[in-house]
Amino acid sequence: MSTSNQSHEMSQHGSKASASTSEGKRKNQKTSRKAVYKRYNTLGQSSGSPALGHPQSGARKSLKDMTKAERRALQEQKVLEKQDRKAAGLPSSAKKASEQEAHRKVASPKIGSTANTPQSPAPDAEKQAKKQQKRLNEVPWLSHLDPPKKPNTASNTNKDLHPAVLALGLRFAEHKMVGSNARCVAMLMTFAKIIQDHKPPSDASFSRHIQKYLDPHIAYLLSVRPMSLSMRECIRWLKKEISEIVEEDPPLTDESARNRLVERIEYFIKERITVADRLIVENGMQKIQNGDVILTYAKSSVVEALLLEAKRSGYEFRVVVVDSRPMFEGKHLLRRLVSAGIDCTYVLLSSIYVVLKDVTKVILGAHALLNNGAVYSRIGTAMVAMAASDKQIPVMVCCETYKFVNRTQVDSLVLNEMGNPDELVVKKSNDENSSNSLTNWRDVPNLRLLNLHYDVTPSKHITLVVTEVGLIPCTSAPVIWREYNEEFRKGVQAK
Amino acid sequence: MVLSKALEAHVESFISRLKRRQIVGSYEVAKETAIILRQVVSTTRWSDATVLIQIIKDLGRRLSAAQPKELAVGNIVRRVLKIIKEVVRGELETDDIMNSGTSEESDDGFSDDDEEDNEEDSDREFKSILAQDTNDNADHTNDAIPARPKLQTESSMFNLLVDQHSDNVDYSAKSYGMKPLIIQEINEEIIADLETVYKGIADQALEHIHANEVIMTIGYSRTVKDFLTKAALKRNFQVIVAETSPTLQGQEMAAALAAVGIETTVITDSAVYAVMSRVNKVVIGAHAVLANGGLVAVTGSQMVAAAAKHHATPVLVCTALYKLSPLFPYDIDLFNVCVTPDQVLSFSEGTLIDKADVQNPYYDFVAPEFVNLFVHNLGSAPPSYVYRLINDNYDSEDTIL
Amino acid sequence: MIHSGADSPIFVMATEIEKQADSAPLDPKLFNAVECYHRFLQDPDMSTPVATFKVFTEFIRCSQAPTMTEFLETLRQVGETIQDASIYDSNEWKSLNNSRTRNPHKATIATLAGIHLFNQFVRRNSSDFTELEDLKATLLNGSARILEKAASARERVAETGAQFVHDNAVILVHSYSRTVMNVLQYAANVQNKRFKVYVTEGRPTSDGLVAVSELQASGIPCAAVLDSAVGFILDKVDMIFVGAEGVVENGGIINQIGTYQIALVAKALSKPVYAIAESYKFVRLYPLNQYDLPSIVPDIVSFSTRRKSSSNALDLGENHSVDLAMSNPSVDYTPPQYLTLLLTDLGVLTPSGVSDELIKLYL
Amino acid sequence: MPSRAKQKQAHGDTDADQVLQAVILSDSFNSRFMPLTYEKPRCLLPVCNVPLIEYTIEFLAISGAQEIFIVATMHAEQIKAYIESSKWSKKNSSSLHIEVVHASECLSVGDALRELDARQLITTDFILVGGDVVSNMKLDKALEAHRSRKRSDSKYTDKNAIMTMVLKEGSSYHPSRARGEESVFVVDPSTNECVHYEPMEPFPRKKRLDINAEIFERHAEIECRNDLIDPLIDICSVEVPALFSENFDWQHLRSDFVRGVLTSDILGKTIYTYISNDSYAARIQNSQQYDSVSRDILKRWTFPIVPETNLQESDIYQYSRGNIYKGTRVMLSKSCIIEDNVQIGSGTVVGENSRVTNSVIGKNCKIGNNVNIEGAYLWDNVIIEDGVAIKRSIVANDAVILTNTTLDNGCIVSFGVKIGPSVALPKYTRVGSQPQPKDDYFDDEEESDDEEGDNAVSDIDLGEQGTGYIWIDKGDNDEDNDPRNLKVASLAFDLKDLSVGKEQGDDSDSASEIGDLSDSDDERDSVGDTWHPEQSQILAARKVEEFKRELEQSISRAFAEQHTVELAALEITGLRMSANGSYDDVRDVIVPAIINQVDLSKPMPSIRTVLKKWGSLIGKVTHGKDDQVHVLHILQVHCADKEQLHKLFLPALRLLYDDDVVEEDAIFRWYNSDRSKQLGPSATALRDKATVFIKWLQEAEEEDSDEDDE
Repeated sequence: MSTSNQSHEMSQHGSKASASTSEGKRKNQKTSRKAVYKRYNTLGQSSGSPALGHPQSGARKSLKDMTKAERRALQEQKVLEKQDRKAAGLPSSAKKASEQEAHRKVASPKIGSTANTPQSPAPDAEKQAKKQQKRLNEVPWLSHLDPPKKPNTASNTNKDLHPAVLALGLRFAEHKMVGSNARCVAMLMTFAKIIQDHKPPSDASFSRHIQKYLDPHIAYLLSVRPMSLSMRECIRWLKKEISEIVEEDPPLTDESARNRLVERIEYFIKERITVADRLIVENGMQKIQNGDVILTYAKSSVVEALLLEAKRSGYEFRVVVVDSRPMFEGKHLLRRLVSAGIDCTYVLLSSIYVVLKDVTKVILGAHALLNNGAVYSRIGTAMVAMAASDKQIPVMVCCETYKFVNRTQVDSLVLNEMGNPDELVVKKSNDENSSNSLTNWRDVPNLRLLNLHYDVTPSKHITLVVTEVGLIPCTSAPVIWREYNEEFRKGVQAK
Repeated sequence: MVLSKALEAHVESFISRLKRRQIVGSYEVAKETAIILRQVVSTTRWSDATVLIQIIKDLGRRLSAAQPKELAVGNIVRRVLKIIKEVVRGELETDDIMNSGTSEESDDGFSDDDEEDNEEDSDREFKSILAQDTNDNADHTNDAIPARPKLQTESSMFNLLVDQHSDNVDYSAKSYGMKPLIIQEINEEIIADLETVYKGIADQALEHIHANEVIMTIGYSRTVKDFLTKAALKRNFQVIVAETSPTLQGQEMAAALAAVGIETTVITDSAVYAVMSRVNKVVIGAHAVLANGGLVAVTGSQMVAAAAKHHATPVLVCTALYKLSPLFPYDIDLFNVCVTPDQVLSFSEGTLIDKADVQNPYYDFVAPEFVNLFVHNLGSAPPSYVYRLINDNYDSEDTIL
Repeated sequence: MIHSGADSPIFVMATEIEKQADSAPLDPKLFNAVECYHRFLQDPDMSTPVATFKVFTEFIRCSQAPTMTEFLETLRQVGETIQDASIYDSNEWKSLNNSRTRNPHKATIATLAGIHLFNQFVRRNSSDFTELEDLKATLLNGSARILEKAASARERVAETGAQFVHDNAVILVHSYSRTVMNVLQYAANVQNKRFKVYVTEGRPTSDGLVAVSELQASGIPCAAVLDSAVGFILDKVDMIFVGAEGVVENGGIINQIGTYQIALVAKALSKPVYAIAESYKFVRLYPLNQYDLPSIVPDIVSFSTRRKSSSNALDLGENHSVDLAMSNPSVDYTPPQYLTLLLTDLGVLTPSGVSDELIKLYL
Repeated sequence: MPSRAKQKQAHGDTDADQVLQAVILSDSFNSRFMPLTYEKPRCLLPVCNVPLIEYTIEFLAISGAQEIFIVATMHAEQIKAYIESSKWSKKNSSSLHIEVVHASECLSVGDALRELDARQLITTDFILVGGDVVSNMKLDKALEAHRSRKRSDSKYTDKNAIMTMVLKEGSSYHPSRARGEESVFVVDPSTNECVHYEPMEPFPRKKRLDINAEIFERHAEIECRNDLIDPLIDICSVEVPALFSENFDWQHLRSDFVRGVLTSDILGKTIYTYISNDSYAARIQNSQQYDSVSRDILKRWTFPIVPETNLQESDIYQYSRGNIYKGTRVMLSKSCIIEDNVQIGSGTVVGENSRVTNSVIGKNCKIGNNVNIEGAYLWDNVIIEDGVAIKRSIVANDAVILTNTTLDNGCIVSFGVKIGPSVALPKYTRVGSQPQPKDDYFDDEEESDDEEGDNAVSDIDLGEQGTGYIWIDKGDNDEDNDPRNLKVASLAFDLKDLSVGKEQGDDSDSASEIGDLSDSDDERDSVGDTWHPEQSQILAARKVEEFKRELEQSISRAFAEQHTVELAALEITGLRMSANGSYDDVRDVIVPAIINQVDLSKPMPSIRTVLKKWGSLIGKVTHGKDDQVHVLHILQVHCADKEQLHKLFLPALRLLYDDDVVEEDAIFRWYNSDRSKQLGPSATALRDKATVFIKWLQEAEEEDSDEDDE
């Protein structure tokens, strides 16, 4: 009954309401808390981030503003609720409310529709559904990965989240925003915004409260799409920063603390990403010569920048863009390169060995650099690197140091992200080439579709890593991770 | 042209279908080639073997010129040539000439209508042949190899020393019993072989697949499909299929396998390396196998084979003997064919395709060192032994048609 | 050049016959195999095994041996003498300084091949003859036929090999090899293909430089590289052509010193290595390693701490390089796994195919 | 029958009962390829060293055509000769029968089809293509769709469907689209019925697309598609040629036939589209397309129809990396550079240090040293001497380019011409071997007077050894009277060169147009939304104007060509419907027109004859009294304003009365109408003249009214 007496003590200090409370909504808060719990457990497993004790925050914020009467009503409510949750699912009212939520909160019509889909009435039911699916057509030896997520906008957990995060979450979920850099920056900016807007409850100081406040947001982001390793690094960094603020003595005023955090974030983005990219381009340029035939795979913002810069500074070279279904990210890269007047060849991954013949260099992007020197990147990267190294073609990986993570992995299956399997099915109905052979694959008992997002390239396939701190062998990743992160933090404090 | 009008017509249509790639897949091609050649033997008039050989060589040149990448054509032609020579050398026991002979006569009757009739009526006589040696068919094919004498024609080196001019037996000797015999040989050695190809390979499945294996394959190959299907009857195992973009044959394959109840997982080509760590055998088909043990296969095969090598996963290649070609990969690109890039990058991307150069090679060359074993319809062999099989099947003189 | 190579043997044969006609029939003891052997080798296009063969025919023609056994015995002797001669040469040519024109007779192995071949040839036929004269007769016209084939062999090798030269190829060639030259010239002049060639210098004889000049003469863009620069250049190279003194049982080759390490580097960089040889260079040897070759093992394997070498280590003059050459082997052995294919007049063979041929030949 | 046809198409093989017929219109009926087409028909011009028509025939063969008629106009004998020598006629085996139809007097597609109709060659549905189609498409699906509409059992039965246009999905500014001849198809996506067709010349830029409102009533949804490549492959029903003969003034397949059928409600026929998105289809109408299609072939978009397929059995091409195709016995010097997308015909020699990229070189060409050939098309037996530079040009057979000559973008050098040494041809120069005929036999009346702008180039020096004559490109015989459309369509055209000698107004807007011409493919919507009610007023006004103009033209044509009244009437109705103009407008035009026919030297007889014939035409367009009055007013006004017509008024009035075109009381009403009095002095004078006649009429009336009384 911890929650209940909690609600007592917290409600002593009634602070200004964030949103109008209604009977329906108060019910939702319970379910929300439940949801948050669940999330945290999953999070706890998947990434070791210590996330217990936070769930109350959901409740706390929502229960701030209650009169005693309401509180009494609430407690009765709770009892009832416990019972019928034992019985089955959720009270329908909650669901209805949740849908209203969805409509009111989120502008985009698409979301409205997803909200109405039976898939996501409420966390519990959803989990059921997922289990079902798993049993049917999930790949057994990948059952440890959580299946492709649907933006669960309907679940009423969202109501007390900052709208910016919701918007961001949706962009992630629908792969509107891809590429680890883009996602990281976006996430940090959003957090910055949250921090700016956050008003701590009168009892807690900002610096003590902010972290608790952020956690459900992070949880939400995790819930819509698994975070890339680099994002987790960022969050880890952010938490460290926050804890430092707390330790600050004499304690900072809310204002200064807030500003300091925001500054730090901006500084981080600038130093570790934007400036870093510029440096990487500079460093990479050393390795580009006239007459090169450079092969690249999928699309990496840094690599793109590098190639464009090389063209701008007048190098004569050809680019081979290798691409793969279902994402066809390379097509976008190709478009940019071509319009920049670079002479390009475009092939699919399957025919890489044919084009490899006259390639002189391979330049790849990375999502993260693991501590064992392996590169965690877009699925297919490993293949390209392997093919190139087989043919003794140097393989360069462009990677900012903030993507160096303290984690090791020897195969691509332990940690990965599952995409929506239906992406593999060709939609085009009017062309006859076998496309329809999979259209209703879910009905075929023995047939499974697997759409992984990342793979791990062993260090043996990689010649060097281009970072903002220079060209390094990928085996010295741990050094960078330890040294540079330290030094950066120092740098920040010095500033 | 020495060919009869009807036959000429048949040849023409075959050639144009080859050129337009309306007939693809080495099996179909091989079979039709064999049938055409048999007709040549039966319908054209030739006084002695030299003439016949010349005719067949010329025709062979025409056919393989029509679609140089379809090596099966040349292979069948070489097989036929070899058979003729053997027959002439009288190395083949002359049994039941009569019945097959007569059946051929009837064939001549039909031979002036298009190949449907022909196929079915040839089918009819395969039936008869298979009927007459169903029981010994398997071992007949098995001992076919040792049965065939080799030492005669292989090496000019050898002829240096033996005093008889074995390589120029005068084929010009008038020989009347030959025609039906040759035809019968073609039926048994080649066409019947073709009939039994898939079975022959599938039968060995259990020797290569153990229980609970995870097998990866790529592309759609009927040979591989039958192979796995057969194995699935006795053992249960999973198959992982790379979807093989852009043709997506892999998806077809997956659907087919799942249909016969094999646990099948479709992955993107890009996931091959990532998933390979789970795989403990790779089984792929081939479009053609070259004399050095390298093979021409659907695009992506090399990628799979290489990934397998890095994971020390054995690679099996299921291929019928008629896909063995005595040619060598003089140039890797030589046997590849680039089809329309439309599937890679849609033509409607007007402004883009105008500037960028889009490639869509249809085949891939897999070097011999990536292959562990060839499973062919008469057994299995390591790449280093392929040249031997080739010497058994073809006469080294005919390597260049 | 191909053509001269083609018909020269026959031509020489003719002259020989005339010579024999007027000169009085020699006693086998008197017959100077070595002299004869060297005489044949004067012709630069004459390949060693062929020469050996000719010597034999020569001998048969003028052999006085009364009985079959004696005849065969003398044949064997001749074989041995020739072999000794070749071995003697192969040591002796090194001691001559490099300024002198290249000496093509280092080919102990090749000679060996020739001798083997002929003995085999005799053995095959000797059994089914009782009359010595008939045997001689058959042997003579038999060997005549063999010589013809041998003559055309190089041309056919050229054709087979040229198939592998594709447009814009960059080819590395080790030192000088007549067969390789033929292949390249055939590809360039007959098939007018366009390709570039790197030639290794080929210390100590520097035959490579000769090769370069010959290729440039026939309009093929080419450049010489140091033997020690192979690793450096190989990245730019598409394929590697090497000749062979002898092709051994397991499909490996014995060839001018340096071939082995080139093959090793090529393997490391996964570049194809094609060995080009006429079929009569196949020899029934099975070397286990470098030190298992019939040519005498030079003293390089035994380390000498003679004060002399250390004392005048500084003046690296003519004689120094000479005795360096002296103390070094002239050939090395390249195991089959480093060879991609062998291009011969029998067509293209995989290394494993070679033993087939040899087995068929000698069993 | 249809079901069998279906199987047949499915198996693509041939059973005898229903042959698939195809018609190739070998002639382009325009002068795009002048001066080349002056000596060789377009369909025999080599594309990637293969005569264009081979591609077309191959395409038809792939689609299972068994009987092909080639309608040849220009150079018919050459075409005939070629076909007879080609593999198609040689092949005793081939199931393909080709017949060359010699139709020398045709001036347009319309004529050709009329000719075809006259000969009654077409017995079934047939494929209609130009002699310049390159495609690897297999038409069976389209054919099936077409046939199924005729079938009653199928889903979209439409007995009135007479044509299926096969179109290829592209994008608005797709290189393979015919620049300057793009067109918008308005399609009902559910049935693929084409409900409207609109040609879209880039100049003057169409800002708007007018769609008849009732279309929206008939179709739930329609798509306006400006992204379609139109290879002019049509599957036509038997009646199509007949339709052409009925509407003798239809010239063009699209702008006349398709528009005509779609707009006329009396024909009541429908046209469908088949939009393919996987296979390749394009046609070579102009040099710009010649360039793009050739490139597509080299880049293998047309696979399996690529050079090494050797459409002509004679040649053997070898494909190698970088899309380089080499024929047999090609001698490349050791030092020359052959870069991407190059085809070299057999027996050609390339000298030292020469560079060839993105080009096609014919058989037995001699190319000297230090030559730079870039994006050029050299045909057979061309001789290029040392140091020549050729950029994106066409050089025809046996031409000789002497040392150090340069050809800039878009030059066309005709057969056997000699140029140089050391001259530089400016962009878009055309050199013919014969002098350009003063009046091009293509030119019809309204042809190219506005061309002077680009004749500036005509004094180009061809070098002292140069032979040949500069041609200046005349416009087309079709009515796109903005020459810029032709320029856009020329080889290697880049928009910067557009403002050649045009008046400022155009330059200014062309500048803007260039802007959005070069911008990419979001044209569709801007064309899509079409309904601007606020503008419709002006719109209407303008339309009436041009409607009247067209009417005049057609009438005069009718007079000139002595059409029957019925035909003229039909035509007029057609026009009226298409422009939904009113009868008043019609009368406004034709009455004066008819009067003008009278030759004034001997007015009395001639006016009689004229009105005998044409009076009835007026009759056909006047229904009811008011109209008759209106006629009289027109007559009055018209006769009034030229005084030599004055004397014609009365007779005309009389005759019209006799022909019952106008009745008494109409005349009375006219006479009494105050309008007739206020039309100016001369008009009133005429009215007075008429008084006598009126009197007479009234009396007559009274008489028979009396009789009635009894």
